[in-house]
Amino acid sequence: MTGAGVLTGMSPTVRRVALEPFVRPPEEELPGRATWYASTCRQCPAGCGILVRVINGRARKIEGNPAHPLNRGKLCARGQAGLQVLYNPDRLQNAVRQSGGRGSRQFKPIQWTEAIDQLSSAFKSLGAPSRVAFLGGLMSDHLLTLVSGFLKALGAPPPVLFDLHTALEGRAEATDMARRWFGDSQAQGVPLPLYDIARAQVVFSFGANLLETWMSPVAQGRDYGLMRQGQAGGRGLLVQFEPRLSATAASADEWIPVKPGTEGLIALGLGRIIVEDNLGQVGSHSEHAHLYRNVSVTDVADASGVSVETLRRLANAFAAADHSVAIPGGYLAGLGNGSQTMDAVLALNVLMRRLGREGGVFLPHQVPAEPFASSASVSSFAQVTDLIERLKAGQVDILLIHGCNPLYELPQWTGIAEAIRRVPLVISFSSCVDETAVLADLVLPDHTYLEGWGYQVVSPGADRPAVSGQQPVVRPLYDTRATGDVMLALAARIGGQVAQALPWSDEVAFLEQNSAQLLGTSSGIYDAHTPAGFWSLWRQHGGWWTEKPLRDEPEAIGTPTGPLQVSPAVFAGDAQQHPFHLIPYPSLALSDGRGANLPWLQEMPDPMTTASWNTWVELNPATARSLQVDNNDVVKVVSPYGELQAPVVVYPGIRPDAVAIPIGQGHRDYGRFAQGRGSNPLALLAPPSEQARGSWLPWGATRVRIERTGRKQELARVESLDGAGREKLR
Amino acid sequence: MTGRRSFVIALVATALLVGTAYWRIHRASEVSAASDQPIPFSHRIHAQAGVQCLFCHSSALRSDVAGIPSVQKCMGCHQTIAADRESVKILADYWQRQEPIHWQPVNTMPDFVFFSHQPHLGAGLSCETCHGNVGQMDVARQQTNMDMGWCLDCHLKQPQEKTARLADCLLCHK
Amino acid sequence: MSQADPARASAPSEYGERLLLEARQDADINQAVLQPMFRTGPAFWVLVTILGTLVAWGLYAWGYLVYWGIGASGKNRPVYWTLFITTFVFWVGISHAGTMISAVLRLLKADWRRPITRGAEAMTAFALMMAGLYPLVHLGRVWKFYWMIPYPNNRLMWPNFQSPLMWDMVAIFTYLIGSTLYLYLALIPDMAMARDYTGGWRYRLYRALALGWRGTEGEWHKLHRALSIFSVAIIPIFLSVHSIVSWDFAVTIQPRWHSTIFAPYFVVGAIYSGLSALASILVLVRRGMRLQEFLRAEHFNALGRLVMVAGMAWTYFWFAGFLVEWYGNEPVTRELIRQEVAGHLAPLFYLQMSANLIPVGLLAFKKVRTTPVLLLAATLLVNVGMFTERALIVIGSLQRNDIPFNWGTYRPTWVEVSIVVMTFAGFALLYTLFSRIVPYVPVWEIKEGRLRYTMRRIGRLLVPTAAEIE
Amino acid sequence: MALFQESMQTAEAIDELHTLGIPDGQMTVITGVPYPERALGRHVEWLRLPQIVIAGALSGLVFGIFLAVITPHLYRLDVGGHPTVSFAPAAIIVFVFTMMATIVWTFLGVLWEMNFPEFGPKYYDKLVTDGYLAVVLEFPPTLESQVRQALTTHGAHNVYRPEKQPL
Amino acid sequence: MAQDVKSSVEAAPRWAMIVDLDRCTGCQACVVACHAENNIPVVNEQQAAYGRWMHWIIVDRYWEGEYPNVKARFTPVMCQQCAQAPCEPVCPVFATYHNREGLNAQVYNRCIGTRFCGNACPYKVRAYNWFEPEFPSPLTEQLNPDVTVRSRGIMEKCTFCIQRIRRAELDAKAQGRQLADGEVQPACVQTCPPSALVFGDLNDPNSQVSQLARSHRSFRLLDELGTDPAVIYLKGGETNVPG
Repeated sequence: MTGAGVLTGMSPTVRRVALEPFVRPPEEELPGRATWYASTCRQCPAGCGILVRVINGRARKIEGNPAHPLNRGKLCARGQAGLQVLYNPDRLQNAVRQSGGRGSRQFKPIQWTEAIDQLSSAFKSLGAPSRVAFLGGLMSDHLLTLVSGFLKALGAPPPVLFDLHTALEGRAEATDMARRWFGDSQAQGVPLPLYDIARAQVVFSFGANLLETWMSPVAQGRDYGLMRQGQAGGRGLLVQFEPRLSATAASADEWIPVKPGTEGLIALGLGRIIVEDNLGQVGSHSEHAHLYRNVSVTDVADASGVSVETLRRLANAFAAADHSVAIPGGYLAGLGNGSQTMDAVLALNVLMRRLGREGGVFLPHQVPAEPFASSASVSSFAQVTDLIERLKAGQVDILLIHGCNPLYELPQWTGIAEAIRRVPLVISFSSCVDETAVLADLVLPDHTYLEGWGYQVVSPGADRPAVSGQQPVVRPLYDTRATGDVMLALAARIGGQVAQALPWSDEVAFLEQNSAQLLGTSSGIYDAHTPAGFWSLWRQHGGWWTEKPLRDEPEAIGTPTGPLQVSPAVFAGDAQQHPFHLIPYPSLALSDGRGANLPWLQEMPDPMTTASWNTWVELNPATARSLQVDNNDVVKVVSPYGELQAPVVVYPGIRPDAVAIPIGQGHRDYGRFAQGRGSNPLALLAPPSEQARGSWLPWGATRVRIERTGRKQELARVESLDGAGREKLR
Repeated sequence: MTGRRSFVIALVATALLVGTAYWRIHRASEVSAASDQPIPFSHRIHAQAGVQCLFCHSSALRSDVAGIPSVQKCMGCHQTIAADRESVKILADYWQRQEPIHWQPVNTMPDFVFFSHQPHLGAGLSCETCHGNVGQMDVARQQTNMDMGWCLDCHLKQPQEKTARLADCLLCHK
Repeated sequence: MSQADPARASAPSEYGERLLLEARQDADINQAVLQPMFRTGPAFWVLVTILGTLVAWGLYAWGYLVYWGIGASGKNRPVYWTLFITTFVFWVGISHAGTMISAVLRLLKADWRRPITRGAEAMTAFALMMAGLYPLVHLGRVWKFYWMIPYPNNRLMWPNFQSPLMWDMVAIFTYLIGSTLYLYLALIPDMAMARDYTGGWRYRLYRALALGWRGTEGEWHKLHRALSIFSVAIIPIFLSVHSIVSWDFAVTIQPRWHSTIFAPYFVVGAIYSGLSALASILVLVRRGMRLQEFLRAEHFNALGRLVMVAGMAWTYFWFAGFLVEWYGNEPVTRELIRQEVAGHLAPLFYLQMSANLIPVGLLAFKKVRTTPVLLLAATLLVNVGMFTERALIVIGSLQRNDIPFNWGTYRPTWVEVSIVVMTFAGFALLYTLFSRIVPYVPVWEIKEGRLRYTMRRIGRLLVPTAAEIE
Repeated sequence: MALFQESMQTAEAIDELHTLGIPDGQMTVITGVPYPERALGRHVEWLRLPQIVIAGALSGLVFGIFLAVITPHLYRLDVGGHPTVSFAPAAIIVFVFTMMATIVWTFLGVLWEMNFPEFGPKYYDKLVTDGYLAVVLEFPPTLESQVRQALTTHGAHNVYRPEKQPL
Repeated sequence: MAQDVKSSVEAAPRWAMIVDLDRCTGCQACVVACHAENNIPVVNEQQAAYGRWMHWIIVDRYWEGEYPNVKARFTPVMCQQCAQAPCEPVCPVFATYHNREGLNAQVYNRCIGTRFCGNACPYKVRAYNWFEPEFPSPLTEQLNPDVTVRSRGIMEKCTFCIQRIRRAELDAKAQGRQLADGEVQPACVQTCPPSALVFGDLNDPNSQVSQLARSHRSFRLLDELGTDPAVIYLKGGETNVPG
């Protein structure tokens, strides 16, 4: 045995010597020399530009694209981990169908032709076009356009877009808010507002996790750096209003642990104080005074648990600064009174005339070409529930699922599982077997984003209109196929106006044609004489954007005429039975769980708890003491709708009446690194209350109770528990 | 036998032992034997035909590795030249199958050594300096046992102001 | 005054034997020493089998460790050294008494040393062999250990002689060579004696080892000279070895390790544990090989006194170190002391203190010193204490460092424990076999002592008096 | 060869033999126990051992210096801001190697002096280990009778003409 | 460039890193970037829980105060590349030593795994390969060909991405020019979204690191130990709440 050990020890771990020349060398490829390809990161909807280091036809490293207007060469942890999406050992290597029937997990490879035959025949034998449904998630804009076109031509309802990440950052709600305030009634896509953190002197963030998962963390992180040290005007001030101290709050100058649901009230209170005392250099607030007509600061203080003094101090700080901005964040969207709260926060900017001002609120400028005009708008949660109803009612024969994992990402109460089981034919385009794919008849794996084509209109975060281009940096590892091409092939098979609507031979042709629409735009960083030339420049730069910053000043045409209302938030579960507010939050590493199959992200320490590889329950020290639990004690978290068990993390940065659990673990499938690990807090969520019935997933509106189990579980931490709290040692 | 004689014998024995051990260590890494290539390729013929090393191993000037020519490159000439030869036929087959050729490495480096051709050619070394006169070989063989001693042998002979850098471990080990 | 009376009173069976000086022919002495070597009863073989099995299992564990990596042991970040190094220090410590006894006492012409020198020297040699294993065992890539050996190579690379580990290696190697040769040199005449009494394989073995010893005046004379040179030369070595071991720790800036008193502290500790181990072993061997008439009360009494003195010295050094550390109140050290006195290291700490201090008290009583069982108990206790002390120094200190974020804890694994047990079993095995092959008592030295030994009557007492010659 | 039981008698016998004009060089006294020098009234021979040891020690010193002082310069690598050769570590290495050489050369030296290993054949009698003192003599045949006489008078236990035996 | 003409050896830079704690958001991008760049193996939950994770850079998170006035501070800690490194002299085989660019070098293929350096390091930033690293295929494809893949029993640590330094030097040399300030960027520096990390040559008085190092906010970790680290921290956190 020793001998064997010695031998294995002496032989290098991995042989790098490979003498396998190309049959035909790709142009500009030099053996042993790195080639950098510009593309787009697809780990979250932000759409950062990336450069991929490729050596001998293999991607070796992902870095930010320094020229890209959104991330300026920077990249977040998830973006860095993109390589493991490509090289994930649990990827599907070809199209498969479940031989043992759905849920059997017996996947048999099939030929792509065969798969497409099956699909087209299914479409041909379709009763009514309305019996097709497409559930999309984090998908490239070009694919969305293709699919929409496909469905439109078919006469089927448009694709429904849902993925947990965007739900948690409240994109849909933010879009609504923008439409309410800045869009006229029939305005289609009012883009998400843009908050100029970099130049702001005072930033009030209401539950906006700027530096972790909200919207475009990299861009905001970059701006944060500038706000801290990059300004001539000295160090900016960041105040974070939220019940649980996120990494953003940790970086903030002040954390206000707000009673969940009273954020809006606080915003109103601040506004009221500003109006009353006529603070700031604005001159008269009379124009907006009516918004705060019936607000009582003392009531606000009582309700929110934030003292009047604090409110006054903050109001002064906010008003005194030349450049200050208030940001309505994703956490608000999870509350029952979300839209009112967000309005109240946004109103502060209107009140202080921050619209279109440096360090204030902007709207991104539209990309001056038709195909890129509307950025990927997100469906409201109502549309999702409608779809689920249709599925349950058996009104759908073919369900196509791309870029999301509803079985994991939707709470139990939606009954998504049964709904999907009702559908005769379910197609998943997932590139590895996730919970949803298990319920599909066919899995037609799409390329991973490093192997495939696409583009995305960058929104929000960039200071100028930008389309981020995505191109293959390596040849596909396996026999996978771009979903765009599948749709085109399908269209060709179906024929008729569908075929006419999608005339392209493959998606690349489609992309080339679209990109050409920007040909001759004078404001761009480059221009060309021929579409082909433009296309090559497009790929070289990794997209298109304007040379100079270009943002629109929003007009608050939708400003309410009456006073602002923030009705008290309703929480499911009564306060005696379930004394704690549940705060599920997207994990920095795994975001909404789609990072769970990447070992790098699994082992990445959470910035606040330094924990990894599992789910945990964050308790305030006082709460933990009263429950007689300590770190690593496993507790049972019970809500009226479900329960889970996880070890405790005693967490000084959370309200005593709240419990926080990271989302991302608890996969039943989804590869060796993800499955059978931790648990999914979505299981605890309650259906929307009457109040919340409407547009969103109320993920912050549930109450829970904690029960001790007496078990212990050692949570993987980087921090030593022995040393915890002893940092004052030196 | 008396003690004194046995002493002398013992001394001689140890001396021999140490000597041999030292010698073994010195030429520990054996020069690798010729490995059988998928195609009986002769450097000699090509060299005599006047093909320069860098024509095929073209990336040596700009990259870490010298590079093995692509099948396409081989066919560039062998579409016409010597197309009737057995060995070239084999090559043509590869080309038809569009299949890469698995050449056996001749000059190998350990996993933890990071050698780059570029700076060495930049410093004006010729291929022969390290690879020997491959142009005379039908079957390419490793000429020098490329171990650390061999590298240092040259690096330490460089101009005095350079040696400090050239003898730094981190130059080749990363 | 006579050693015999109180002892006889206490345990007649133990010490009621004829004093060697009277009416014993050299031939009888030879027999008395040789017979136990030839008598190998079933008990002996049982013992050997058990020990052998333990060693075999330990070797398997080592193989396992090498095959899977050091992770098979309980080490982690920041606890990079654990039981292996602890036991290493322990064995080096044990090895000290051997030379201490024979070299120092030979120089001091302390006569009572004579019967126990060989046992002591053997202990030194074997303990060192065990200690020598650990630097190999704890290597992450043991198959590259030869890089620590200075040999000319084409890489022009030599070991780093600024590293305490290099000092360690050479010092321990030197000490091993020294003590082995020392042991062997004093053995030659007895080999000749054994040669003349045996046949078969033993004869061939002894003959070879005797190198043709006859016992001419010249040979005796030269042997004496060589032995005295050895005695002088080996003392600085044995001092240097454990100092160097202590510097393995002291040269780092790891809190608690970075101490100037470590060298003498370790040396004293080594002598303390070494002498105790020797005492324990003598008690056991004496019983096992019925050497009552050679290992007598006066020997245990004297040895016991030495142990006691060493114990006091250890206490003094420990206190000197502790006081300064406590007084300095440097944060991490404070934390470590807190852990020891009241924290999770407390059990070990109190075990260490009690196991090291109680024997000092016990050995103050002559009854304890001269009653083998009690002596055995006391000295074993000491070694428990010293092992714990090493564990606390090595493992305990490493669990804390300047950045609390990086603190750690440690849990031993079966692999580590097996390997530690292996060395204990291995030591016992070697020692047992040795005692069966080599005259455990240095016959010629006893005879020599006997020459210089006469009984004089003073009043009623019969007093042994030694002649001071040379 | 003559065997005695008593050291006194042996000493006297040896003196007698001296008077008979047999030099020390032709007598060998073999004992199982080390007798102090001159105990048997014979001169002590001079030893080369100290010189050997000192020479050995010096060789060790030189080797130690080579390792501790020369080798660091053969491939210069700086560690922890220390000078390439610093006193303390060098001192330790030099010291240890000196001691090692001293020990080893003492051992080799004494073997050399004793002319070991040498397995005979030589004059020897196993009774020596039983405590007898043996005196081996070479003398001209003319003295035979006187010698026997001298030995026996001093209580030689047994006097005989020995033959060499392997040891 | 600091060029000493008379000196007989080429002038070498002293590589140094600035860590601006006021900018650091603890986002862990550096951690993952480091894994990707340096072929750092991922262990597993049990091993990580037992303190055997292999990160070369970790972000220490320190709590200050009690709820509700609690603050958390982030401190990225990687190898401090000490000029007076305690870890270097103790290695018996020169596997770790100090090179002329002020780097605390770790030569993997020379390491025999005594872990002495790990004990000597006061920052405990050295990571040890407790087991053979596992890269289930095709994860092997992600490995950086410029960096050795360490086998078990080897100590490893942050190298300031020496391979990237060398690469940049080679390219500069090939183009016959000097290295420009900021041209060399370790993976962590390259990716850090708020630009909390800055890398450069301390011997060049005009380099960005030199300028930042002169800031009144600058301090060094465990400076009292006199290890003279090449990682310089800029302290942050002092708020300027008006009123």
